[in-house]
Amino acid sequence: MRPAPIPLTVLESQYRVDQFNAAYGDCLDRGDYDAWIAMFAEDCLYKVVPRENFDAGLPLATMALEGQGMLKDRVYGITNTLFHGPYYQRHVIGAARVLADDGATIEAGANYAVFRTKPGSVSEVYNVGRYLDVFVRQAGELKLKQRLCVFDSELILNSLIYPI
Amino acid sequence: MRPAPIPLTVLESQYRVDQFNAAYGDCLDRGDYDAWIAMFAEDCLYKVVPRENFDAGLPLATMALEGQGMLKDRVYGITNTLFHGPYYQRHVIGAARVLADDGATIEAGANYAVFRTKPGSVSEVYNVGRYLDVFVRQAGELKLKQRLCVFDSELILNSLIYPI
Amino acid sequence: MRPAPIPLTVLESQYRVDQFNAAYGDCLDRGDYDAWIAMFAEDCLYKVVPRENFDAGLPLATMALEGQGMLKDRVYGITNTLFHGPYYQRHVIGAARVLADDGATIEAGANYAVFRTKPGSVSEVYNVGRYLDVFVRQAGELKLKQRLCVFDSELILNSLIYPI
Amino acid sequence: MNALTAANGVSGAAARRWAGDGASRIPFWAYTDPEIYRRELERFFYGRGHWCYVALEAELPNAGDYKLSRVGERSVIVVRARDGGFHVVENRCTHRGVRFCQTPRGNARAFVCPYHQWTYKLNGDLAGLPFRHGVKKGDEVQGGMPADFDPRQHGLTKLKVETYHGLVFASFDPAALPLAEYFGPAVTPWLDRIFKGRKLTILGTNRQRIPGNWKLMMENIKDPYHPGLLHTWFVTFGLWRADQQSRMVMDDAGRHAVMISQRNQGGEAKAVTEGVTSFKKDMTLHDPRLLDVVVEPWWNGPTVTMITLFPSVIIQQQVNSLSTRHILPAGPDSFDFVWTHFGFADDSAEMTRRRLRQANLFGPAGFVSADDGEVIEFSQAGFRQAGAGETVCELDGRGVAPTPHMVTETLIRGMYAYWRKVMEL
Amino acid sequence: MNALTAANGVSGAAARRWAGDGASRIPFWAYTDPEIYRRELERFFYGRGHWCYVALEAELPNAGDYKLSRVGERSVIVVRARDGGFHVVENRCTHRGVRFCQTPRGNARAFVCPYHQWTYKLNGDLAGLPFRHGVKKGDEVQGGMPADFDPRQHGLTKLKVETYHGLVFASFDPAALPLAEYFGPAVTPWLDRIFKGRKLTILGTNRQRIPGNWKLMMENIKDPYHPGLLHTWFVTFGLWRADQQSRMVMDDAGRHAVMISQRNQGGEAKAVTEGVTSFKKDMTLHDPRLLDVVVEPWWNGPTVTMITLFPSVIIQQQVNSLSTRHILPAGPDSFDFVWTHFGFADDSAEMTRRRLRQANLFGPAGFVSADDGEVIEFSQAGFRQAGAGETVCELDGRGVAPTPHMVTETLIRGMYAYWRKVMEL
Amino acid sequence: MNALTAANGVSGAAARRWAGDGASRIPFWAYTDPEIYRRELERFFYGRGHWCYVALEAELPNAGDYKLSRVGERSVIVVRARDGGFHVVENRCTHRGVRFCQTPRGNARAFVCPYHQWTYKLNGDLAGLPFRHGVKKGDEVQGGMPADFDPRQHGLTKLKVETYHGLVFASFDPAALPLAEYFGPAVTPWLDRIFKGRKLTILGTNRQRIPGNWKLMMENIKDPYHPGLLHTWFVTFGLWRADQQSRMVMDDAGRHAVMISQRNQGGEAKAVTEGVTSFKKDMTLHDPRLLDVVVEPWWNGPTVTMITLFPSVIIQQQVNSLSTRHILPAGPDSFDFVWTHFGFADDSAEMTRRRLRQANLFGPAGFVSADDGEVIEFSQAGFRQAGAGETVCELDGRGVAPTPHMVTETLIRGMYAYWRKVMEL
Ligand code: FES
Ligand code: FES
Ligand code: FES
Ligand SMILES: [Fe+3]
Ligand SMILES: [Fe+3]
Ligand SMILES: [Fe+3]
Repeated sequence: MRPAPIPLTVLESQYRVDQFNAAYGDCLDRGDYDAWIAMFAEDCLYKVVPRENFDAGLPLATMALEGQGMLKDRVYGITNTLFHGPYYQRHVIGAARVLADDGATIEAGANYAVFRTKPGSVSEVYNVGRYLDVFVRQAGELKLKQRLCVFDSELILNSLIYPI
Repeated sequence: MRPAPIPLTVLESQYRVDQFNAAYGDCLDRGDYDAWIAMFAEDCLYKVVPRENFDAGLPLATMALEGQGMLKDRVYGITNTLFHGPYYQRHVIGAARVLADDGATIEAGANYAVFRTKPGSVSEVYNVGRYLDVFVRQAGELKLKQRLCVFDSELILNSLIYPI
Repeated sequence: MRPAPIPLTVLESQYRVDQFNAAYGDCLDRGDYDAWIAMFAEDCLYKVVPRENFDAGLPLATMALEGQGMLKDRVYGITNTLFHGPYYQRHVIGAARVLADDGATIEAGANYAVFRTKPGSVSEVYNVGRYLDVFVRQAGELKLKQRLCVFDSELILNSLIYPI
Repeated sequence: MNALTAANGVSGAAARRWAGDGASRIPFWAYTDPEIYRRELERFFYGRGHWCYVALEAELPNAGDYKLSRVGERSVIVVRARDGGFHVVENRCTHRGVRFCQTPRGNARAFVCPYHQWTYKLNGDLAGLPFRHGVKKGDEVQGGMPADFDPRQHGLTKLKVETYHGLVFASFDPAALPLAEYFGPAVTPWLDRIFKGRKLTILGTNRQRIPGNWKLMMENIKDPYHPGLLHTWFVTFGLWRADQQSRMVMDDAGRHAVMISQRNQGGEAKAVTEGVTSFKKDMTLHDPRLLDVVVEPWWNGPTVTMITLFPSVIIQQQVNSLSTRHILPAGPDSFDFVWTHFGFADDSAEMTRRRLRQANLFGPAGFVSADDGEVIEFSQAGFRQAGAGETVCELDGRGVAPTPHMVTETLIRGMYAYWRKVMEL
Repeated sequence: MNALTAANGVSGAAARRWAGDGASRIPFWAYTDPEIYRRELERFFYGRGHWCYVALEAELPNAGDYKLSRVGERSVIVVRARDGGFHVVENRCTHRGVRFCQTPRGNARAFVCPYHQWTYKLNGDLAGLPFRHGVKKGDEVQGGMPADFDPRQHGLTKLKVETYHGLVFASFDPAALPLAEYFGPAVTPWLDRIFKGRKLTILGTNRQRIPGNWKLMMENIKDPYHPGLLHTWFVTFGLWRADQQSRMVMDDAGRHAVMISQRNQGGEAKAVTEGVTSFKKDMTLHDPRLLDVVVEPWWNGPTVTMITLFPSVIIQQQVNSLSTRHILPAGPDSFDFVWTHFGFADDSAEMTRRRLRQANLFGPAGFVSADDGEVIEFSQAGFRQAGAGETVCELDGRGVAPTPHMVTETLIRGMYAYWRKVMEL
Repeated sequence: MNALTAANGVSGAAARRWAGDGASRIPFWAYTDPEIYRRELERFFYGRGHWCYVALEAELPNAGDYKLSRVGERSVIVVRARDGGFHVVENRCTHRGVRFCQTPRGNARAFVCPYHQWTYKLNGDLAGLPFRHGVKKGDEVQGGMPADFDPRQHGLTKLKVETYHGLVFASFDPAALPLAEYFGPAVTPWLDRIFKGRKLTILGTNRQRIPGNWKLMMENIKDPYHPGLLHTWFVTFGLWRADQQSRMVMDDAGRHAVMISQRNQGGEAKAVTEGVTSFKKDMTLHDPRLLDVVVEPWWNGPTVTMITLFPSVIIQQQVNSLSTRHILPAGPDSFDFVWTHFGFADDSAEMTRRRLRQANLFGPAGFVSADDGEVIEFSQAGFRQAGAGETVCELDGRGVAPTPHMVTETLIRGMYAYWRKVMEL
């Protein structure tokens, strides 16, 4: 038997979250870090967390930034202070699961794979994991209140410079 | 010229199938195998099939489970009888193609990549292929009547313990 | 505050583009090259471009085909003239971003990962990058007026035979 | 630094001295040393009277049907001849060395190397090459091969080929003894039991890359000690355990073997289940079809026969599941493992379904074989990390002899006794 | 071809001749030669009186708690004994070599190898094995181990274990001197300062695979020259720069060291910032919480102490951030690097948050340590591409001695002086 | 075990004995043996009078413009000097070996190594280093380099540089002869024909990693035998086939060569198409723009010239497509291959479009070059799997000489005759 049709509001949230993630990966892959910062709420939490710590309930993250100020400090580090061999990132993100949506706040999650390509070498599987997100709606747009990148790839290929 | 708008029922099926796949990958990656079993119809077919057999019309599969009973036996094997080095799985699944939908049954297909990460090693491309699916609607939910995981990665990295 | 609902026309374009990409990857992975050609407009541009050339504004591409005639010549090359070891391709494509849609023409982009599997070897990350697309609507269907595959994987694993 | 060196897979005479005689303690370097490995290829896979499995006849029904196979690390083409026989030739052009055949299976009337179109008959003879006699330009001739060029010297490497009831074997050694003699009278009856006079149906293939030394797989199938301990299904359901009626058979050389046993009802039995953590007293199947065993007339008792034909293949009957398991060595610490499951042309649809269901027990995902691949991987890891060291294969003593039971490591000792002799170590 | 050979990591006595004495010029082959590397494993990690770090006591609070760790390339199991002490045993079954333990952390009452269920006590003793005395069949006994089989000869390899204020170390050398003597009186006070009498809280782990020789990480933390030049944050915010009050301490052998310093207000200072491109005059943090340093009573002055305990671990206090950094060598040109961050049981919630925020400076993404991994990778690349060549470590002369300042490479020279002695090169 | 050893890429004098003289039979170990490969790097890429291609002048128009390039396996920086000339320096810091430059292209006023900020002029001279004279603390001086430290001894490795009509070459050998002499009078006219007096426009880059020995690419472009057989487009459209007017030119040493030919109308021609499976009688292009050839005045006849400048680069004119193809060896069994396509500053927009369209024939996806990469990969696979063996290059005899036709393997023999001499094998 055919179920009740999906409410348009549900399709709408799904659409917004998936589009948000598509835009998110795109701007990181282009190295547009200002755009990246602008995708977060002023008061936000961004963490890149090894899955073993997450599963064990240990608080340590590989990157743990609270608020746009710290995001800006990170971007300054990437662009001005951290010596590193440059590399391309490429995000491929699966469809999000919207777990809760009260109209103001959306909880969602999505699997991702980030590939790294260094000049003159082949593309590598760099970081795979899951985004655990809390979005807020601001002026009709979604902003990240919280994004945890819980990653399987615990043994990092030397360094992790750019956001995931 | 702008085409006739997409019927909502089409968007609805598409939404349900993509959400199903997102949930499917998520519960496998979390190791929630009971949830995995619950995503299948009581009387179902689950196969993990090397592409060479599929293309040649040969019936052998790497895993071939008929009905939830066999799914349960597999899960018991994973959790209680099969010695193996533990590993993480991470699914990244592309948008599904809905090929047929008569309101009761949906035929669809989707490409997937599964990455494996063993403790203390780097993430590897483990199994890539395509889901060939038949869904049935039960109480307004989709259940898998049939899922064939036809995989390109014929040379399996030693063993395949968890479902794909 | 909940934003204005998404216009159905937006969901419709999004749906069509994502479905197009799903079908595109599927037919290439099945080696159905005639279907691939049919996804382009008669007068089209298909390019596979190393990111370094694209970023530097240099015109050279790895593959640069103008119009269906050249697509056909390429397919003939794949199927009849280019000696190569056979391999499987597997596309996993992220959700597209629709950047412009005037009802007749759609501009969009999407990240992709293509995995290569040669007989008797393991699956490899072969080519990751981004599709930069212009679609036209023809008889209610989308056709590619232009697809640039701008790829990060500049150091190609020996040869690139099939389209990306 | 020799011990260390050996442990790290680096060679040197000293690193390869096997202390004492006997074969009940295998030094780790036998699994890790690249020079040892190369000698194994040379002596076991590329000659010295050894035969390697390459295909089942049933895979290549028609004249011209070919498949790519492997002997050791060498790519070979197995092709059905017009006369119904088989040719096995090395997949390497004699002009400039190209491994020219790249399509795993197909049908060919001749083999053409793409680089310069040198053309070979199915038997490997060089049939022709472009411009051998040069190109006429006006009345002069440009280029061409030297007058003394002899096509007969430039055919593909031909392997000696023999089939045994549908099994195709090849050898790089023209002087290899007939296949039946190679297997020996203790082993052939067990091959006959399965294959003699039967037409096979191919059910399909499974492949796995196992990061361990190739011999570990031979050991695994010459090791009746582990199945009732590692594999829950075997001990719990009585498919393989020490209280069954069993026999361990080997050829005179000790290289080939057959493990034969007859299932029992399983369940608790102090002697074989007490303290065995893999035994699951109350385990039953949610779907008994996974183990819906039906006795086949040709069994004549045994429900399982595991045949190791050194060095390249395992032939397995485990209740209704039948397969060949082909070993493709790839360096000292890795091999590819190809399973070909088959049935018989006269199988009923039910029997075919049954064989396919029971196939869930085997292969890279199998209920009783996925873990074999895992322990092999972890064995190699153990050898690699250790300094000098050796395995201990002394169950049922230190000698080599067939046994009327499975509480033994005699077959492993038999293989290594033979290995030491051929390897001159 | 020796130079070339060495450059390419291939061995030969000649390739390993270290010109002259002294240790201020390190030949590239010391970083690239596999035979040199194997000797390092043998002499530094697997014996000759050396101790390696394996865990923090706080990781394993309860009896039976275990974790997999590494000594050199060897997988070992660190387990809390019933008496509160620790056992460290090699993760390799004595039967057929299986690295049987695969779960990184857990709690065990005994260790059972899955292949044939040989069972070991937590201390490594062989507790039992199936069918040791064969299987009774009627009144005959089938199989079993030889009468002279002695379980005491088949226990897991046991390492010598000692703890020092919560740090667990192990050695393959039964004759290794007590840990405190191994560290020496110049170093222990700096360990005591952090650990003595304190209960630790584990905050979590970070792991990275660095494609460089393991010694480069030891060098990096014995190199006070680079932090104020490579790391913008250090020179700009005065966390580490040449105008600070510093001391370089080492043990008598020169293998262990402590870099001690006290932060200053940072900012411009001709002597240490002029022409230093990494110095950012006007840089301030958008969010000062990243560097919200609060002095802890136990510091007694120094704000940073970097302790290298040769060959396996670095203990770091950098303002409020505390961690151990474990070196797991993996071939001459790669090592895995495991960071364990910790705090103290009596830390306030604020202090814990502070330590976690400051953790942004460290690890694979750290503001002042991601680039260390990068320069190590590119150092190895430089060695690899070169023919014969050597590094130049002559800042502050060519001798070896503790210094009251950081304008020196003396600690690196100290390590290589010791290295040459032990390596006999 | 020598044959086997060689086949498996392991060395030993015996493994490297080349039977007989002459160069018409190339032993497989010449392609697989790591020690041979290291000697090749040492003698062909790192010195002994050899020049390697590193860039096109047009890539670096302005003073300070630099690009990373490679000579053999060594990373080098090619930089445009203030005087318009070029410097080529090895990308390796003399302090502690860091391959400090990581950005593929850029503009620099000086090179600063990030680790300790040692700073080099564009010509490689060491300009300065932090704390060379120590740090003043009160009136004492802390640290600093020894008094006898001589910056002139610590500059980057400088390569000798010469340009030839826009092509930039470098040599590690200060005594290398002038570039024009290195090429020789038989070859330079063909370079002049393309480059002399012309300003280049860079169209872009293509890169591929080819899993074969680097010499196989040189062979491929010294092999006029294959294009009319492997490449359908060449034989079918008459771009390259044995019935064309051709010349094979080489320098006195036999190391460099030019394959020159003039297209014909293609189509059927018994002598060159009969039995050639790659010839497609009725093939026509759906879009002729792919092959819209327009004769350029400077051609003076030849439509194709393939110039091999041993050991590092191929310069190709194939109708309207122009490119350099740079060989970057990476071990005995792999090399990276970098294509730089170019046109001329005075090209019309149509001509540029034409060159870009014809670029579809070349590079990793090219209609007539993707398959070259494939056969090279499969050649290496053939060498690897074989025991002892050799290639047969005897088309047009066994000697070495220029020829007025393309039915020959003389250029390959020429290269190996030179190779044997330099390699002393
Ligand atoms: S290499 Fe086979 S024909 Fe030349
Ligand atoms: S290998 Fe451990 S019990 Fe046999
Ligand atoms: S390594 Fe280059 S400055 Fe120290
Ligand atoms: Fe088994
Ligand atoms: Fe540092
Ligand atoms: Fe070619």
